[in-house]
Amino acid sequence: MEYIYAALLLHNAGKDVTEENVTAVLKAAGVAVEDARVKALVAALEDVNIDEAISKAAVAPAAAAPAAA
Amino acid sequence: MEYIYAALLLHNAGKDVTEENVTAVLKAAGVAVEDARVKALVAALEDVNIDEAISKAAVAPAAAAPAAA
Amino acid sequence: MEYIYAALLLHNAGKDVTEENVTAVLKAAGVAVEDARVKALVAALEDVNIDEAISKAAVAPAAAAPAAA
Amino acid sequence: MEYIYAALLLHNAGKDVTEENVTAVLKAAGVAVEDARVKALVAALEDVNIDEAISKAAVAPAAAAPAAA
Amino acid sequence: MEYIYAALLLHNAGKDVTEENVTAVLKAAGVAVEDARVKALVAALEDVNIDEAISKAAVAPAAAAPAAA
Amino acid sequence: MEYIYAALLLHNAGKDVTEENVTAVLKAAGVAVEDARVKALVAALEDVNIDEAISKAAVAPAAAAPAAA
Amino acid sequence: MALYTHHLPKWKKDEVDEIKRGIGEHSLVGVVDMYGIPASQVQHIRRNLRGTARVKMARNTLIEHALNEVGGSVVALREHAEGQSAMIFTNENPFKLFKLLEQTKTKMAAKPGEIAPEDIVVPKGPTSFKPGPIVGELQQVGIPAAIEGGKVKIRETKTVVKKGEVISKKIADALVKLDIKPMDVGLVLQAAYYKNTVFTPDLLVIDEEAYYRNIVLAAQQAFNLSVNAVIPTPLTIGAIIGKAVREARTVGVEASIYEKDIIDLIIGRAQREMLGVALAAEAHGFELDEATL
Repeated sequence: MEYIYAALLLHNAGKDVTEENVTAVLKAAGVAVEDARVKALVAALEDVNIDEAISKAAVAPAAAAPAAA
Repeated sequence: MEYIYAALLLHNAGKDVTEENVTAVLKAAGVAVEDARVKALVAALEDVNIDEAISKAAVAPAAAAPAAA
Repeated sequence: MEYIYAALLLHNAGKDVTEENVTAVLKAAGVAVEDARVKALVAALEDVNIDEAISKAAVAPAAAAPAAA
Repeated sequence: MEYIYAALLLHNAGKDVTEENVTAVLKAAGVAVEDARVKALVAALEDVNIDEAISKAAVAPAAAAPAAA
Repeated sequence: MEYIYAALLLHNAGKDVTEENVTAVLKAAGVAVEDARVKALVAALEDVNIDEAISKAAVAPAAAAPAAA
Repeated sequence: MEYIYAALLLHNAGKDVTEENVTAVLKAAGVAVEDARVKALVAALEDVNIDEAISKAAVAPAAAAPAAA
Repeated sequence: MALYTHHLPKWKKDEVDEIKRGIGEHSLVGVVDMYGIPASQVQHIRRNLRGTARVKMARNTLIEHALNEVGGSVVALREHAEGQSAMIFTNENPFKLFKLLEQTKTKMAAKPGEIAPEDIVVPKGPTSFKPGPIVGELQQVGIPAAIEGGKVKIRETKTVVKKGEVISKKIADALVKLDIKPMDVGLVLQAAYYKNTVFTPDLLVIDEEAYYRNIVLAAQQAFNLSVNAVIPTPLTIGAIIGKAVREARTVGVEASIYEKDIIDLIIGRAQREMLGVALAAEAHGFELDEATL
């Protein structure tokens, strides 16, 4: 998930999710970056509205917490 | 959430979530890092089992919301 | 369900779900294509709003995936 | 989703989900294939039991209900 | 959570959530105030609509950690 | 809700919810303190299990409408 | 200032002085109504209040004398000293005193003409009575009594007096026979003078449940704020991580980012979509093979 976290970090910081930026972030975290995964990530996100996708996460969750009183 | 993603990225990459590491990742993302928030984050994470928190979240799966193609 | 996947693949790629296209995809996947089924599928999908069928399916979700940790 | 459809099509047809096979299917569908995404897909699927993942999805019953357009 | 309650108290009382105000409230409650946490709190709340954020349900971790202070 | 927040702040800080303490916190927040409400609060909370109420909150995160304090 | 008392006989003067001392030595002075409390119970209440509050019975005229002599705003208590009043002295705050007095109340039999403080319910079940005229007496006031197995039995649970209604003599008698004690008897606080303010009972009733609900609400709000505004605390960091992870997974699935952690979700989604289309196709004449479902 490192690659996705890197992308969301950039997005949240208001930066573009480019191959360069993702690579920089991953490197700073000490990750041995695989170019192909970065490319795949950026390509996948190209046509996605990230904010919208994030907001879908909010819809899901209720069921999650099983009231372990 | 930038700070959280930075922490998750480090954790996933097998690195320690230290102030130094978090700061480095955020800087690489071009974030103007606020030391206080980094400190607060690291302090809050001190006694937390991140893996557990992650796996709990995974129970409430993503992809829930309507996928209007 | 190879036939359905072939149709979905074409639809997602923005191509028409024609007998020719479906056959080409299936062949590329090494499937021994049955012409009659291709015809039946294409005929059936003619009246189907595929996007709608997809989005209905996608709603299902959350609770499903159990503790995938 | 085209890439995953291609992978599942291959899997259903009893073929290996290799980069080569996925690429062939996508090309047959007229998709401009991005190598990086194919690589990422195949890598992600490496140790995954696809049948199991599918059967988990089937638990979500809502998909069954609607259908009739 | 003291810091959060201090912020909520100020917000409800119609006061600005400034470092100075938060510190005053916490001190009055006998809390040994950590400047960094106050700064982090104020920084985090800067762009937040508090009324909205308090009413939007956040998901508790699955096994709702009981009553930890 | 200021009075309630003040009480929770004190409780979280490990302090007793006394008239004196509540008044001090509210004053520090710039609230024009009503003695009678402080007294009522302290008397009311004497028999309320605050920890239990807090843990209940963690399980059911949805925000309800405030009951008149 | 001795304006009112210099004509009084000594015993009355002593009473007034005692009240004045009580006022001087306590932060709270209250007037309570003791109407209808049997002497035995007064003893019981005094015992329960020992160490917390002192009850001083006195004639209303003497209470008035004392209040007048002390003077100032405490004189306002005068108008609350009616009927069988007594003074109560304590250093607790008026809300606590009110709660305390509520807690010292006990259940007693109803007297004819009293108002039901809540619904008076006769529960179903056996009684200790042998068959006799009692059955008719109970039935007369609407209590479904019957004879069963040589005993008088109440056939079903019945509300005989609604809250706020007057309890008639016949019902009061029946309730006594059934040993049902519907009345809350104890000291009733009429007014409390505390730090220059007179508190009447309507101000002193505390809805503890409302406080509890508000505590829950406040805790929820704090939790929500902490998570939604991403202010990590030890209590909420787990939820914040969870939120970040869920968001990341959702984005990953929505964008079809093929990563190991979520590939199963992506497969699941593709599978569901395929099924959705398969069923739609079936509805339009495409025969599904067995493996599909």
